[in-house]
Amino acid sequence: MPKKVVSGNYAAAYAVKHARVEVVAAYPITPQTSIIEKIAEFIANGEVENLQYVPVESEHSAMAACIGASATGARTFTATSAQGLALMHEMLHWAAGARLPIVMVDVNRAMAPPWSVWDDQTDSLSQRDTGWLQFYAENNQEVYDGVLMAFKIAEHEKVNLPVMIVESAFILSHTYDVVDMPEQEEIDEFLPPRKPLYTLTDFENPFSVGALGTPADYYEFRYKIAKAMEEAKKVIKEVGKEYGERFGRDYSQMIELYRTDDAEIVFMGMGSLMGTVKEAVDILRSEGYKVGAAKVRWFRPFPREELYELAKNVEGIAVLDRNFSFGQEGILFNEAKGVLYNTDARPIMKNYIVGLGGRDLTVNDVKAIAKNMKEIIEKGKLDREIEWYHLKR
Amino acid sequence: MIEIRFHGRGGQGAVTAANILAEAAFLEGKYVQAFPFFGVERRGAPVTAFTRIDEKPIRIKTQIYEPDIVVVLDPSLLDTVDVTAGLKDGGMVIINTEKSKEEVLEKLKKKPAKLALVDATTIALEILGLPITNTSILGAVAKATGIVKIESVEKAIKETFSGELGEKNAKAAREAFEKTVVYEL
Amino acid sequence: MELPADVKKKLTLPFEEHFYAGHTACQGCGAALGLRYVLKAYGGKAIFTIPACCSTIIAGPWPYTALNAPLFHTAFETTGAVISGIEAALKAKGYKVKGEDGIMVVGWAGDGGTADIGLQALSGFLERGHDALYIMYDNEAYMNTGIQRSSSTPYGAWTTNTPGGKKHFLEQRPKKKVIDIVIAHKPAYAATASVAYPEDFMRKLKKAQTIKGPAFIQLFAPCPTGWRSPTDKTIEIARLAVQTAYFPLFEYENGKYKINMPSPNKEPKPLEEFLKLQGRFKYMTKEDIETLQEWVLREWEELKKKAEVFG
Amino acid sequence: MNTLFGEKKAKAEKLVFKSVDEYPEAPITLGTTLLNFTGDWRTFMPVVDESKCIRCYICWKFCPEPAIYIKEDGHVAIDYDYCKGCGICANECPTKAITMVREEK
Repeated sequence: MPKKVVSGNYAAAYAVKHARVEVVAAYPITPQTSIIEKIAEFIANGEVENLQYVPVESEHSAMAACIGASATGARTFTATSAQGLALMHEMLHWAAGARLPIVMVDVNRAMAPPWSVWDDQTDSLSQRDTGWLQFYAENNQEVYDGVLMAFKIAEHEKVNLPVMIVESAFILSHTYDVVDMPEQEEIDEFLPPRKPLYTLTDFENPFSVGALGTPADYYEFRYKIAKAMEEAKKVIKEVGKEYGERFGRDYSQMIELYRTDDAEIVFMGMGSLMGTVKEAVDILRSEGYKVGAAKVRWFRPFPREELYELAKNVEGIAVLDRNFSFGQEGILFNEAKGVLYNTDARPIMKNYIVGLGGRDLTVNDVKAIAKNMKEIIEKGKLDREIEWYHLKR
Repeated sequence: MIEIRFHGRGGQGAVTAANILAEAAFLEGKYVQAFPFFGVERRGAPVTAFTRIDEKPIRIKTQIYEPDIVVVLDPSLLDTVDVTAGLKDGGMVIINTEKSKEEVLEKLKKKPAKLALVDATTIALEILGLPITNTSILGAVAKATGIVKIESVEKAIKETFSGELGEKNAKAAREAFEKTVVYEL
Repeated sequence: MELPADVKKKLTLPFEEHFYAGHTACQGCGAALGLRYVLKAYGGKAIFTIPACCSTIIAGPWPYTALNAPLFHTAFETTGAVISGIEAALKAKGYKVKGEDGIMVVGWAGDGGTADIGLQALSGFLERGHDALYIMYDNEAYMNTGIQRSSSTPYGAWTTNTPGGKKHFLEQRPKKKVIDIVIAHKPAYAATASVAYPEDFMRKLKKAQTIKGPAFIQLFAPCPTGWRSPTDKTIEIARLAVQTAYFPLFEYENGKYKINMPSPNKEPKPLEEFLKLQGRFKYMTKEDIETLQEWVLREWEELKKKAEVFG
Repeated sequence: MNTLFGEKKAKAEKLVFKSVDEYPEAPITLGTTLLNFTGDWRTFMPVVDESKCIRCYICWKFCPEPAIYIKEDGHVAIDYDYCKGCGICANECPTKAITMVREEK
């Protein structure tokens, strides 16, 4: 299988090409821009057939155009970041409500002000209630694999929901790394053409999509989405397993576990920072710490069952959030804690707010966090529940 | 794992140099990572770029704070930037300069174990007609460090720039490879 | 049913209906009539996009539709973008778009969804040159939310947020010339039309179908509820809007303006004839009416100039 | 009955969904508004005087419902199941062949 040294953004663009996407509607924003530039280059060089690129005038219109295209039966893609994603927010609900399997890459970037173009998960996590599935990539390979799997999962007859593949600003988007890309024929076998749930070209039995739902009916349609999200968990595992069998990289776990088998302390987090955490785990292990890492790949649907299985057997979980919900706590921490409340798995959990706006989380930082967690476990009591770890004091 | 930090100015191609070096190492079967300092620098401003090379997949996702090798594309940076910041003991510095070893060492805050000098600007001007030193300096990197073969550098350059441009840049790298002087300190 | 030949000959519009009765438009609704005409023109082979507006309701609550054509209900400000996406998808999938036998992609939006919140998406649709038609049905206020002013509301009109009162708080700004903004994009085709002149409207719809590139029609559609007018006067009011030159009929094609007035050589009727049928204008003073009349005639002269110079 | 919508009207029925499983996956419509008889919105009903009717079809043209149909003899008739009684037809009729009459309910 051919390997290439590409940036995270180019990995996304190649996946779009290999998925035989039919419509891309997108608006430029740093650090997403090189995704759409690369796609435009594919078109300019005649490397893709039947791909319509709509250079819309805003992200809101990008998502609206994707919605129109997807409702017409096309395999549809877009990409954005931070402010752009926030502008799309209304239409994210629309895409899910109309049950359209649009795939989007969000390049995680901090929300302004102050202006920032650097990595931060608050932009995508702010969209958690829109009915989109969310996958957080650790590296460029996962960006590529994620986009390909996303189409298959989104378009699955039991799902029909949009999927957001999330990658870190610059740390992945602009970092060149080795990415293994299967041959086109292999991908075509894995990802056949889309079979839409409905299409607007049905002139024989025309219908309207999204007509006024009164209190007598709206409720049931919401339940359908909730149910599809639950179904999506099974589909994610199936597709992840199939991907592994075909291409050698298994994604059947919604939470990737790293050296957690006998771990007392587990670092839990999402996205690119988990690469550094794994590196730190190896070093800490060599120093005698019983630590492991749990990378939450899918934030929506939330892997409740897998989290419970993990939490049963560990003493402490350090949740690393590169995001924050003002007035509350880190968003992953908030959700993970909530999942465990009604279970018998109650490890000590502490929230470390790290790396907001692109500040590096280094191996030394992870080591310091391990030390802190160890003390907490020995004392059997939290020093504080939420720690702004990187704060200058 | 070998960690390399490039110092240049916006427009000189430091980021491209980091990418080409990664590509060259990749061609030799290595795992690589290349990225710019995630800033918003404009043309002319000092910029930094990084390359990591390893035998196994690279997981770490931070900037490079303690490089094994520092590569300086613009001699004027020695006056304004502490290019040896965090340089590992036993580390190496490769500089594009017309100046002598002694003059250069005077400007470095930390004495490296190895110093390589090459007048990449002159080479670039002669061969490319432009003072863009990113490809020629890679010849010096191949010579001084041995982490990649000059042939791999040439190949990676030709993959990055097509046609005549690729040929010329590869030639510049080869020329620099020949002319680089390495000092064990 | 097969119609007798002499009946068929007399019909000035296509006989077939693709707009289902039982819809929930108000009595005498101009917009509903307009939608009926559009469906007649395209024989059901059109894909509609309707943003938040009265037509959201008119088209039927789930699980019923009033359109014998596919319809996507979308958010208020997105009509221009959604029709762009539909058109792109049709092309990607190899469908014929526009032309006699092609699929028509139609955006059907109110004046608020077009002149105000949807203006950006409309602009994007126009400048990118999509093969689709955008129809703004103009009832001159936000009717679906209960009659609030839009930028298409005329000077002197009462609405619920320009309610008259002791301070004479009526709409103080002239009606925004959306069609001029549209024409500034140099679209393939732009026109005004009125529900009182369905044959003219039908001709323009056919034009929009055959011409390549983006088309825009601003359709004058009285709203008896919001205009405080008798439900049986919808057509009469719409006709007077044209006859007084308050809403002149014209088209723009390839840089050329053409006025399509029913009686081209007649001087416009006094504006008051149009105003007096509508309760929304009843708070206007004599001076207000004069101001509006002046505006109408000035705009009319300007249009005539354009038709003369760029005709 | 010979109306504008013939069989479609006859077949139009209220769709009832008792369980969530009966709902379609996406909010797409499954029937037409023809089941909705809006005739009861009416206060005044249009009545056609065929002796005055010149069969110009202006009333047919301007009906927003649409609730006016053309009979085989070429005269117009009103489908009172849908006519909301707006009166446009009467107002536009050039021969005053349609009058609006207070409806007894």
